[in-house]
Amino acid sequence: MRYSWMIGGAQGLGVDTSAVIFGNSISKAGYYIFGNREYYSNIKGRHSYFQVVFSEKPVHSISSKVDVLATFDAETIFQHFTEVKDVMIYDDSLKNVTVDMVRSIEPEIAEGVKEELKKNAFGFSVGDVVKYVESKGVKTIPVDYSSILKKVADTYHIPLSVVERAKNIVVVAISLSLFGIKEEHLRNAIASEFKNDLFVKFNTTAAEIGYSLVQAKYNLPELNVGEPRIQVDGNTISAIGKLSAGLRFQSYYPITPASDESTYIEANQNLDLIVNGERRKGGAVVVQAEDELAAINMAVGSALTGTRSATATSGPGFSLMAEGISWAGMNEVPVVITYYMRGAPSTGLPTRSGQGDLKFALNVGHGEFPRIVIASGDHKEIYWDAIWAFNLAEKYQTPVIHVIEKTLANAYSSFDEKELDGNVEVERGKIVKPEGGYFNRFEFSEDGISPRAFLGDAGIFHAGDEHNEEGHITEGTKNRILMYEKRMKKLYTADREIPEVQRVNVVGDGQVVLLTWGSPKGSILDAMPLLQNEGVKVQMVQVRMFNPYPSDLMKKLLSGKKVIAIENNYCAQGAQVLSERTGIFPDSFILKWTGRSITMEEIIEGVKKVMQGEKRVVLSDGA
Amino acid sequence: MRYSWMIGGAQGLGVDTSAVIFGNSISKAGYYIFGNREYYSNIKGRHSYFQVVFSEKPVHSISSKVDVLATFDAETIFQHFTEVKDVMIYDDSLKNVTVDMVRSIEPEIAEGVKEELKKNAFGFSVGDVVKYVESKGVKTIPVDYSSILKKVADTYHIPLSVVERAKNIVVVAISLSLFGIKEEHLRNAIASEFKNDLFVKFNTTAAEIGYSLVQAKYNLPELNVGEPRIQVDGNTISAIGKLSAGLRFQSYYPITPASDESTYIEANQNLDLIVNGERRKGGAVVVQAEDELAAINMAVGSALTGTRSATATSGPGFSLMAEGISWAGMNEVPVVITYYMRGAPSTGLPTRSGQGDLKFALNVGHGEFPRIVIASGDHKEIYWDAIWAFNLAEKYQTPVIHVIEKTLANAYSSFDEKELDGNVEVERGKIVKPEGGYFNRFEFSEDGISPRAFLGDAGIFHAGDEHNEEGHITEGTKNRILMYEKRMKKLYTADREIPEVQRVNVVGDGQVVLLTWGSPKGSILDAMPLLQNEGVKVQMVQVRMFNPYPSDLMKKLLSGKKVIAIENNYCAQGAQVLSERTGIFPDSFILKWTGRSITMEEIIEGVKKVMQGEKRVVLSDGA
Amino acid sequence: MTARKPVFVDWCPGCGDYGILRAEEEAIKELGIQHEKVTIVSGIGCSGKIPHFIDLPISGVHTLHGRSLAFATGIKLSNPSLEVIVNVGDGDSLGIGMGHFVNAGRRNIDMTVIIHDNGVYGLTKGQASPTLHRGEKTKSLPKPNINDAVNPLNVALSSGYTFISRGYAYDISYLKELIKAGIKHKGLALIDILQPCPTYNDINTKEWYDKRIYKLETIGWDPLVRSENEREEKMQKAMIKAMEWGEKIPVGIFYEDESVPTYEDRLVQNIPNYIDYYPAKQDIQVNGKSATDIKELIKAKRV
Amino acid sequence: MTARKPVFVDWCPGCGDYGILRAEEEAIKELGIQHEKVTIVSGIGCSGKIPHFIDLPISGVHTLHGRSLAFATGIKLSNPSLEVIVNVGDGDSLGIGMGHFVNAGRRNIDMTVIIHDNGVYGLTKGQASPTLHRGEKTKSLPKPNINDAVNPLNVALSSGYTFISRGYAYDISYLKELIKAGIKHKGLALIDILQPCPTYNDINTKEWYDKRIYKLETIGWDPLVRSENEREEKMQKAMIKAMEWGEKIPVGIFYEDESVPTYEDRLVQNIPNYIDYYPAKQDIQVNGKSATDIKELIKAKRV
Ligand SMILES: Cc1ncc(C[n+]2csc(CCOP(=O)(O)OP(=O)(O)O)c2C)c(N)n1
Ligand SMILES: Cc1ncc(C[n+]2csc(CCOP(=O)(O)OP(=O)(O)O)c2C)c(N)n1
Ligand code: SF4
Ligand code: SF4
Ligand SMILES: [Mg+2]
Ligand SMILES: [Mg+2]
Repeated sequence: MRYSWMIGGAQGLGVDTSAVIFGNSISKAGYYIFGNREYYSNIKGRHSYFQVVFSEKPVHSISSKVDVLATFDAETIFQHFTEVKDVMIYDDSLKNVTVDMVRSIEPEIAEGVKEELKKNAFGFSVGDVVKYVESKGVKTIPVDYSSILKKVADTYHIPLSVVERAKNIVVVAISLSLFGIKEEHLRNAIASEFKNDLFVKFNTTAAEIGYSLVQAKYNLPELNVGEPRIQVDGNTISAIGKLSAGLRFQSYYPITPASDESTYIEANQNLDLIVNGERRKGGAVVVQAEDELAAINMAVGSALTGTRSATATSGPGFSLMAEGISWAGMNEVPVVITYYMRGAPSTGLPTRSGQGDLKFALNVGHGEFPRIVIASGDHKEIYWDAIWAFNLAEKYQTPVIHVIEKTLANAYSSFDEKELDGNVEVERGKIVKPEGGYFNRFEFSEDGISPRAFLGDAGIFHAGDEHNEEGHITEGTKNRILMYEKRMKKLYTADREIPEVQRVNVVGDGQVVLLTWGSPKGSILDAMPLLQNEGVKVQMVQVRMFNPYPSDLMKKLLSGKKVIAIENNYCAQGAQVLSERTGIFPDSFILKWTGRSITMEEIIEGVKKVMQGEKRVVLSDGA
Repeated sequence: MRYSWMIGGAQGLGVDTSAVIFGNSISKAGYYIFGNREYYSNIKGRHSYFQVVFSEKPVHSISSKVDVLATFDAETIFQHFTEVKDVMIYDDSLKNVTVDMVRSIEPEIAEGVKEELKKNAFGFSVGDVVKYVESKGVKTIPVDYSSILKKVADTYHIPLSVVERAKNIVVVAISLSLFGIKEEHLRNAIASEFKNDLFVKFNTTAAEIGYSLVQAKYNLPELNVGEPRIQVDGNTISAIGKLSAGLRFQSYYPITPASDESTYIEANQNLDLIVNGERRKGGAVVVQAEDELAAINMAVGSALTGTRSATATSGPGFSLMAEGISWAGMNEVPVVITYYMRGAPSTGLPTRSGQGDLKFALNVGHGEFPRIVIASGDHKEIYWDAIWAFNLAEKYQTPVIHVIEKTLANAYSSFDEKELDGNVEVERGKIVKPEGGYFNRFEFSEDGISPRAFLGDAGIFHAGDEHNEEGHITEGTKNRILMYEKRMKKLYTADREIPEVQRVNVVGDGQVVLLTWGSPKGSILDAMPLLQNEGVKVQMVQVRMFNPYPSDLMKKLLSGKKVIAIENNYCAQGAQVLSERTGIFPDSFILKWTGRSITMEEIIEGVKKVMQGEKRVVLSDGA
Repeated sequence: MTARKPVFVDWCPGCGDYGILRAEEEAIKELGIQHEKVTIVSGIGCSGKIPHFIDLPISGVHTLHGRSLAFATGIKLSNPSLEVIVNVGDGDSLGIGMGHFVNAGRRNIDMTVIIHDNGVYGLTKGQASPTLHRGEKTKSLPKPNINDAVNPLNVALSSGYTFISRGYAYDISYLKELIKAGIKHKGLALIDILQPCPTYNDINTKEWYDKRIYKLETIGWDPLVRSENEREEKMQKAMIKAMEWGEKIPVGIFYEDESVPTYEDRLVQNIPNYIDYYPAKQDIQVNGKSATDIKELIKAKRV
Repeated sequence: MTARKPVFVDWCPGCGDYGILRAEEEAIKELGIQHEKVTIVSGIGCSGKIPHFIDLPISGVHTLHGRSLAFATGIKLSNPSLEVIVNVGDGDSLGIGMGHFVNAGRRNIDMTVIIHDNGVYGLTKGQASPTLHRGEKTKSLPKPNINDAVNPLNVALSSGYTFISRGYAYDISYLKELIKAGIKHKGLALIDILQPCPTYNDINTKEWYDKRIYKLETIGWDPLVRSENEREEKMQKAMIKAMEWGEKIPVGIFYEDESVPTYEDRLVQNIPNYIDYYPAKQDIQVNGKSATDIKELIKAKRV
């Protein structure tokens, strides 16, 4: 069982909130959900939408088609009518609105809409679209929003403008009613979402009206939730992971989709610590820097004091961090950079997703030094990887880049709380406490790792220039050979110490390998049983650490198999790294660079096309 | 025939000038030279030295050992005594100076010196070193510099302090006398080097005294120079190439070893043009920016006006340019970045050389876009590549990174002027002149290349965001797919249009391939005949363009051969690119990351070691 | 002339940026500059979208966050015949772009810098910008602003800008005249525009400004430096005036000095024919062959 | 205590940096701060080498060109018990680092910024720095300087520095006292040191300065802001004084104001126990297990 619901509307009109309320209600009924958010780089007026997929089993992906499309404006209808499978809820009074009357719709998109309607001999109005979808067997539900809102406003004697956003709740209520979800869940969700009493009241009234408008169509049974579950987005779970790992300093410069992580940390900066059984308060400092040059270097400075420190950014900001990361590599500083990848290059599609920066991350900054790069595939992984990142940084005394894509950052999913249980290990590596005097920070050692002390403990010197064991500049060749080698050796040490199986997720079995990293994991996982049903047995190999790369394991896993690389970019960069490290080249590719996530269905269709001989499948689903 | 001469001394005392005078004199006698400069990141007081290699045939590399070591201070003796093969000229009065008395020598280096002397049961003074080298068969020539200088000062009635630097000329004169070079050449070289009459005079007197001190030992015959020759360093020849290509705007921020190029351009900014047979003056604008963020973006802005524009930098500055390069890629701007690679990471060895930034250059900036990367192997290539870079940039409308290493930037070589002859083609690609109104800068096209107009000709729009053909922001998926593909296609077009043989230099033949790029080319070329004499037949394959990579040709060239990768870095990055593109892995490696160039002898020894089974030879010659 | 596809102006309702758009468009029209000769360079932010919204065949270069002044410098110096206007956000120009903001003053290139000064980082959802005062808590901030504000006018004065002014986004006709004056000024002109952001900044609102703003003309302010020896005194006065903020907020031209040579003037010292034969205009090839004669440069390297 | 290998001070003979080194070393000693608690953060340039040359077991963080203030910010805020001194070149701080220089003022962290102001980019062979005046041609420049100079004191004043002073590298004892005052000042202190570079700058030489410099004390200058309502007036006076340059050049403390809360004070508003239990001091693990209890954060996400 898997259902997909979508709501759309102009930015700034509460679409997000309503999607959260919908998801919450569904969750309360005992279902697992996965919700994905799409929005323009705009504050108010452009089209945004949210897709929620749910099932009695955990879900990890969105779908190409939606069962129920919930709308209250015209643009949502035009943008998404080809995606509806089953039901479309819409505002009756918009029937005569044509594509050309919607000013916020982009000309290229409007063209596409008209083409599609024309092809099927329909006109260009909402009414025509309604006919179009009905011709495809979609049930349409017209709603008279304005009378409903008027009724709500009258009930509480408040102006219409105040209740405007209750449209959202009406359409959410209709949807939940269709799915047969108990009204009580919605009521509770509303109560916990809105702080203001009046808001709770009139939204509840709107919900009641919405509920009463339709009959249940799906009749989803109420499930029994055994274990407690949480519902969380990627920004938040990354923040929680970092705090759990002991992060106490984060510097950042605002950028989508990274800054919400920092905002969350700052909002929760007063922390609960349990030190030797005793409870006390700790505080994490969050600094809004003047730019990303400052952000990375502040975090590096912080790390020198022994603080677990990090910064979070996305493409443009990461580009500005290159020089600072190179200094951190040279000075063996454990700093974590959470890299939220979005649509690139340049400003690109700043609010959309992408995997186009992997090789940049792997090679960032001039010169040779160990850059550890890990990439998370879902929300749980983000949590554990955020902790892992700090342990790696401190054990190997080098910058660690933790890659999270926009799609996971802004999407939320629900899962059992116990998935976050377990001991959070804090491995700080070789730390010493000298009693004053001078300290040789860069002592040569077999494994390349020197004992580390913190600023304030002793006289410690650092330099971006090549330096001797004391941290003073030297240009001598013998020292250069050894000190350079010492830094590089840490990568070999890490490669030896970190089991390769920890660096790769392998799911399933078969002669066909779907090779991926990051967010496509979810779509592949959801697609695998369906593919199997259709007789295609595949194995998923998801790379979680790109440096040090698990070359031996990858060779073992991929040799003699048919390898299909699946990535959210054009060049299949993850596969390029594979080739560089192992000499193995994938047989074929399933790629998408629209900034929208890969859907479950796209995986299924894509794999089938490849099995029929296509070498390069380019995906394009999603508005 | 091949001789190597070296002069050393504290920075700021004229070592460079004397090396140029020496090289000039040798050149005037009809020999080809190659001169390499080594210096600390320091203005005055640290040790610097210059090696000049010469021969009747063109030379391209330095040597591990020097025939004549010309010194006038103690540090030079301590730093280089193990490198002398034949003659050491030194200051007699320094005999009692010990290593520990030389404050400017680095502790690590002093340790090494003492170890070597101790091992051979010598003391730690200059006198001991003299004995040491004599024990190895080196002829030593003590010089009483102070009496000579006194004599010079007395002759012209000027203070001793003014003639201090004439020491350089004395030791140059002694050297030239040893080599049997006519005194007249030195006199002419002095006359053309010094502007001040008095300086010419007293240096000439110092030269005469120096000359008279020794007898010719080598008796090099005067050769007949048929064609005119030039002697030029890498910074200058790059600048000349750029101007020749039509560069009219260069922005830069001071950095070693890049800024001398910009300084040269500014000094020569008033240019001679011949337009339709008519001579006129043109002017190149050079702007010292406030940082490299500004430098790259100024150059990009300039390119939008139709000006051929560039910037030049090295590692730290290049790191700061990542974001700007990504914008240029997104907006299809033809801009050239001359990337002088030096010892990295971070500030690294700022005045030494390195090849550690190749993969950074190839992947610089977030996101996917065509970055064309070319790398020059010697001074002549730098000239032609500087021109090539602009043609590539304009034909494919994308940033081009031209890599030159510090060692070539600061080294000079002499070659026949006619090597720079030939038509300098200026290919500007698809340029149109609209008559006002709006212009679609990003029109879709088969080959990915759109017609280009310049700011001022029409209303033209650009955005770092994904944009439509008009240059306005759009987030629609259909446009995204096509526009992204359009940009990437240019790389395929370039790959198709640029013959692969132009992207690789292949010299010689044989089952053993020395695979390299950049400056090691020279050492390999010089080593090849000697290896052949010893029965080792090798082929050199030098990659000149890394993107688009000449994959087919490389596969053809390397399949079934024994491949030895030779690079000035730790990871053999050029070889990593080969593996990524072709799946071929080298059998063995000869690597050096001391910041000093690879010598001819190191190639010979390195290859022999590999032939004996060593997989990874790490080189360390040079102080 | 290609027709233009519609571009949706996607600022929030009531945003001060609409006023700036109107005033700037009108200023360009009234000055009668050939539209194609105008290049508007912008940064990243709500403000950065402005060139796309201008409904004239000007050129737009929507650059990077903080870097527009660098792009503009390259454009203007390569083609000084262009009219270059730089539209920047306050975060854009005074936060991430502060290094360029100050160093542009040192050059005094003949361009016009327009700051959309709204006290917040609009497009990233309302974080405090460098002009928001310490302790202020806009509705977009979870905690009161922890940083002090910079004074853009005084930073500009300390850095060499030769035209220093402040406008108000809702007084379009006055703003239009300021922009015209800034464009006409020979040298680097600053117009710091108080631009309410109704979505995130509920402190510096229209109501708040309306009761505080007064025009410098009304107090007989004389911004013009008429001779070199007036410069120091006028600059000091302007600095003190620029500190006025609170119950009364002055708008208008604080300082104007055309006696400082522009960067273009300075370049002419080194390249005599720079203005007539600027980089973008020079012929660099004839029939595909280089037009630059490098023989003398090569000859100088002969041995 | 490990012995220290000799470090060769490789500045040119006669360089003003020697005076700064001496004064700074003495200031640290005289203040009696535990040496290990002092961290000197520096940028890149001749000036940037200073921490290596200090012959005390202080810590040195020799960072990147232009970025020292960012490193220093991270260090000081993570461990406010450290005494953080930032030594920067004029190119370093006012050219490439200007964005941080200004924005640091907005924070007023309790640190001391020392500019080695020599008018040139020393370590890259004498290009003009942002403090060299237009038209000046040092021996290292092929053409007269094309850019105007910035005034570091006024930029700092416009940005929120609360201690503004100028020193002279060859007057070591006076400079030492200035540095001590700067370190003792609670807030962000600036000491702009006129530092002759005999190798490249033959304009602002010792001789040149010696006949121009006078001490603010000698004219009874009172830099101290004693109450909030004195602030504006004192700041205006300081700005005007800071413009004095030519026949007479004042050194000393121009402005001092301890009434502005430091960033650390402001942080305490949000994190009450910040000063006692700062980031670097906090226990983040016990026996290798996390000490941070995130249960409440998780619980808030329950559905
Ligand atoms: C290097 C970089 N960092 C961060 C961002 C994200 N970003 C986009 S707009 C913006 C702030 C805009 O604020 P402001 O400059 O004041 O302009 P406004 O939106 O208020 O007009 C930021 C930080 C970016 N685009 N590039
Ligand atoms: C990003 C970057 N760009 C350029 C350089 C090269 N560089 C080294 S020192 C220096 C200038 C130093 O001048 P200043 O800051 O005035 O210090 P000074 O040497 O005069 O003390 C420059 C530009 C660098 N190290 N990093
Ligand atoms: S967020 Fe503010 S500045 Fe941006 S468009 Fe909306 S109102 Fe205008
Ligand atoms: S170049 Fe100038 S600043 Fe640098 S050490 Fe020499 S004299 Fe001092
Ligand atoms: Mg703003
Ligand atoms: Mg300086």
